Amino acid sequence: MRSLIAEDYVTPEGEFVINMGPQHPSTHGVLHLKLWLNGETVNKVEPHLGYIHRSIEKMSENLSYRNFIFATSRMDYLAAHINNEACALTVEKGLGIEAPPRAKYVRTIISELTRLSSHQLWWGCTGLDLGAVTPFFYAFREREAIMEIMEETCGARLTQNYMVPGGLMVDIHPNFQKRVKEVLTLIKKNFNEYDEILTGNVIFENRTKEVGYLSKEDAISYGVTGPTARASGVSCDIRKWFPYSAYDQVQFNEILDTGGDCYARYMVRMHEMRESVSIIEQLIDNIPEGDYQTKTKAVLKLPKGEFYQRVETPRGELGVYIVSDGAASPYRIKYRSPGFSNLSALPVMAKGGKIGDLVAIMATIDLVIPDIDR
Amino acid sequence: MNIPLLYSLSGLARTIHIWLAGLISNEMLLLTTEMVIMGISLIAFLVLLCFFLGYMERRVAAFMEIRLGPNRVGPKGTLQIVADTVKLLLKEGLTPDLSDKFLFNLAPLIVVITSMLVIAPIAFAKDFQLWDINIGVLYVSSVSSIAVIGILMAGWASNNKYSLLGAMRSGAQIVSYELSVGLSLISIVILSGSLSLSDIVYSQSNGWWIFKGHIPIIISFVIFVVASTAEINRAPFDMAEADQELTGGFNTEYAGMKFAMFLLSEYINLFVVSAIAATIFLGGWMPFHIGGWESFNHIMDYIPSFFWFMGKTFFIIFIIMWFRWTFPRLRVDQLLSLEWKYLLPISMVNTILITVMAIMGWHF
Amino acid sequence: MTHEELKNTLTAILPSSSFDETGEFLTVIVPSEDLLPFMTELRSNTGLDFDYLFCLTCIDWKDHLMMVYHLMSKTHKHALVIKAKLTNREDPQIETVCHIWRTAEFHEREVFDLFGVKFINHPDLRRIFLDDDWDGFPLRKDYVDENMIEI
Amino acid sequence: MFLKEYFGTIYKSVKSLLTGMKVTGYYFTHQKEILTEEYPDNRSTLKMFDRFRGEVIMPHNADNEHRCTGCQACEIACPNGTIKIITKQELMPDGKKKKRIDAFIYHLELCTMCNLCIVACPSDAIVMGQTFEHSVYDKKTLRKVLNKPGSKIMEGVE
Repeated sequence: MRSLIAEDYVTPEGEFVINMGPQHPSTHGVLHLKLWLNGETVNKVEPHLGYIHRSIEKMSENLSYRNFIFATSRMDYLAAHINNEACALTVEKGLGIEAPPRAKYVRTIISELTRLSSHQLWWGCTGLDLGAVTPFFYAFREREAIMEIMEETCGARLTQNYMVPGGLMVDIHPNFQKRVKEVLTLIKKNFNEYDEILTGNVIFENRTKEVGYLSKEDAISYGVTGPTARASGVSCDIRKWFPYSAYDQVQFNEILDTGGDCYARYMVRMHEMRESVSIIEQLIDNIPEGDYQTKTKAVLKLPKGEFYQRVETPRGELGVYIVSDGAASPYRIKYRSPGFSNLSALPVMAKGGKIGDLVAIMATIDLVIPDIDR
Repeated sequence: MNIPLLYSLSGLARTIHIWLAGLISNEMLLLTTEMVIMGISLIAFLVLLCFFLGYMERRVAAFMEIRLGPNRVGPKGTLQIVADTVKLLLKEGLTPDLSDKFLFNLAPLIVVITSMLVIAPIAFAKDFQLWDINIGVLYVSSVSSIAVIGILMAGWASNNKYSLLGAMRSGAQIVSYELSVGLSLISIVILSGSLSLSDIVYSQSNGWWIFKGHIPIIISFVIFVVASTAEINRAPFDMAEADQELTGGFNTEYAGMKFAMFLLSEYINLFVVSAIAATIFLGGWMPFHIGGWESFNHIMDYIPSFFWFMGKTFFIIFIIMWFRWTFPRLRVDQLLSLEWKYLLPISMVNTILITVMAIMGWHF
Repeated sequence: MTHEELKNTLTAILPSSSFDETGEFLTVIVPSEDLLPFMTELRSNTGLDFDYLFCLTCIDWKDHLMMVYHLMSKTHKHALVIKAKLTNREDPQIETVCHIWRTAEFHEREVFDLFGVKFINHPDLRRIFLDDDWDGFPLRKDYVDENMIEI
Repeated sequence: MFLKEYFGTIYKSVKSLLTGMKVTGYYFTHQKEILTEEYPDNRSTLKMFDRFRGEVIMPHNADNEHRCTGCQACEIACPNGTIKIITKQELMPDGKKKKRIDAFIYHLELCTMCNLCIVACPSDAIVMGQTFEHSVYDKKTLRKVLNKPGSKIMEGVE
């Protein structure tokens, strides 16, 4: 029998090497991080990806422009609708058509509902990662109500696939407006609870303040987007910069924070939830009557060229880059997923922190592994 | 001292002793037999208690998390924990390759045995105590610190880096929180003038220390509850396990019955610290009396002392569970700074205050 | 900057570049050997200040590979697409840009993994998604896998 | 000054912790807020939303007739190859031969419930069913033939 020897545990430099994941409770799936530790302090982090790589880009090269959208629900599965919308918008850009106003409004409302539900799940998981189990269940109470709206209108809870190039797949359900208003009331009532149980808690503040600092320059250089970048003071909200769907019709603020630490990222998302509620409130009573879908040809063919569309998912900027050679399926399709770039900044944020900090950082970047691996 | 008349279990104990003495004439043999009986009944009691605590924890957690909790196995889910035990018994007890097999198997035993040993000087009811040792407080605080050896052993022997980290954390944690626990215990020793737990209980016959000792005792009670939560490795101080960071810490590699041992010791520890807190701060088995209300006090006396003791203990257990299901976990350095920067200085000043109070006779 | 102004500035920097204005963004096609100095200039020139590389990918046009860089300036709010043609399909090589934009490190590893483009001076050029012993580069059009099934 | 800050920190910390405990304590004492659905027990009252996408089904009327013409639009629309339609030539009473479906094979194990086949169907022959309890012991049983044995196409559907 081989006995325990020091070399199994430490590098010649005296660093303790451990593999966090791919099966680890706080890596949110199958992320694998290799850590070089000095005691509890993290000296170096190296992400290893690909455990859930399904090659959606290659698959889409063989699917028609109507069909490839469904697969994107499986990328960022917490914001499936927004992924679908991004693809539909890109194809519409290529075809030179626009969705009717009704479809645009409904798309925006459902996008914001998706953002709310995604942020709620993130809130619960952040609590869970930091050791507080109970917030997770409170978050799921509201999320469940949103999921029911999705189920009633789109037909599925998570992988909606409600978008088609040119509009919506079917019209909204007659109960849609009533239910959305009910959910908004519920959510607004329970925001206080979120603050009481987690935001103000001294342990939570200590765990997140001045932890995982990301400077503005690093955020831009690493291509970090979404709430993670906005917490570092980078203005990058695609909804403001390049409005799509009905975002040019509504008043909302881009939430910016200059803290750059986990607490700032947390607060940005908490405020974003309130902004989402206000966006939905502005739109829900004004959904225009009319068609929900623009008539398109049976077989869609994009003209030769390149089309790029970006949307703001709960995690950041999702870019869909379609290269068409004029055939009925994309010649090359590239998803610029927000999680992939956000993850690349993890080593900078985690350096010098403790293992517990690494968990807090991963929670506040809001990683979704299938979104990173695609 | 005016000792209230209470229902007591001591009569039962005496009856058994007399009956056994009639059967066995050899004194040595009699003592051994009685010890074996005591041991078995204690273990049986503790296992049943752990079943109940496990069920209670699940239900408390579930209600706080707006869900139902176990309600399938047995009436209201009470047999769920039995089902879990059966599952753990049937599981294969894995021993990882390249681990130190002797220490790996020894560690759960050490952890469980030490936590059971601490039970000895606790008075469950009036005059009902396994061992009325005259240095009870000292015994409790010294024996309970042996458990850290078991945890370090488990972490090191597992040949797992997560386990090792967890064990190291646990070592630092228990060693430092021992100080605050000790100081809080000492504050009562100063007031009651005795190290024996039964004497401490009797010293509260005219009022519990938490009421008699003004604010300093309330502070030391709070510090005791917080520090002992840390000492028994429960959330929010469960650094040694830390699911989300260390995937289970020192017990990552344990499965089946060996894991169940750790679970058992966790619940016994929970019971023990709550029982000690109840004994020294809340009057142990002493009923609740209000000066002047004679008829009220008389009614209180009719409640058996065992229930008083258990009621107080479970009150503290509930509070510790409440902590666990509300708070996030501290980080390892914050855990130590909480102890060294806040709890320890406060308890030191507090001890001085209490000493002055005891000398001047300012307490009731 | 408008497309015209950008064009004038860029022609001054690199006369050998050619332009394509059919798409949404202004596209510059540069020779692959001139890429690094050109990119460095784009980042450091205060009038251009392209500080945000939001997409980096590659396209397999069967006879050649085409590197595509999507750049944006956070200060001036203009965007630009840079393309570099790699004619050698057997051993495509190009200078890395990951010391200019750190995000390129992961994206270039992805391109290396799926297209086999070698980035010179990349600090850590390994496969990112696939196993280290994977054969071939799956996003190339001529990639064949014996495990692929037709449905 | 230092002491003031020190005790201020303690006061704020304890207060924030008690606020948190208040929330959990509220739910502990208000058990009517419990949301748990006891799933297998409430099966009889459980109603899925009418748009819920559980599986593809082919409705048949009382005379065992369906609306599928075998045009294969759904087969083309499906991104996963979930649907396979086997057709046959049937002799009509007027002597002409017409294409009819022999078997409409549906692989539930491949289906992602994306609804594209339903949208593509020109004659509304298939719809989404509300069943969601699909677990089986043998994967082969998920391969289903949707047209019932001996079924015919409805009159007037082309």
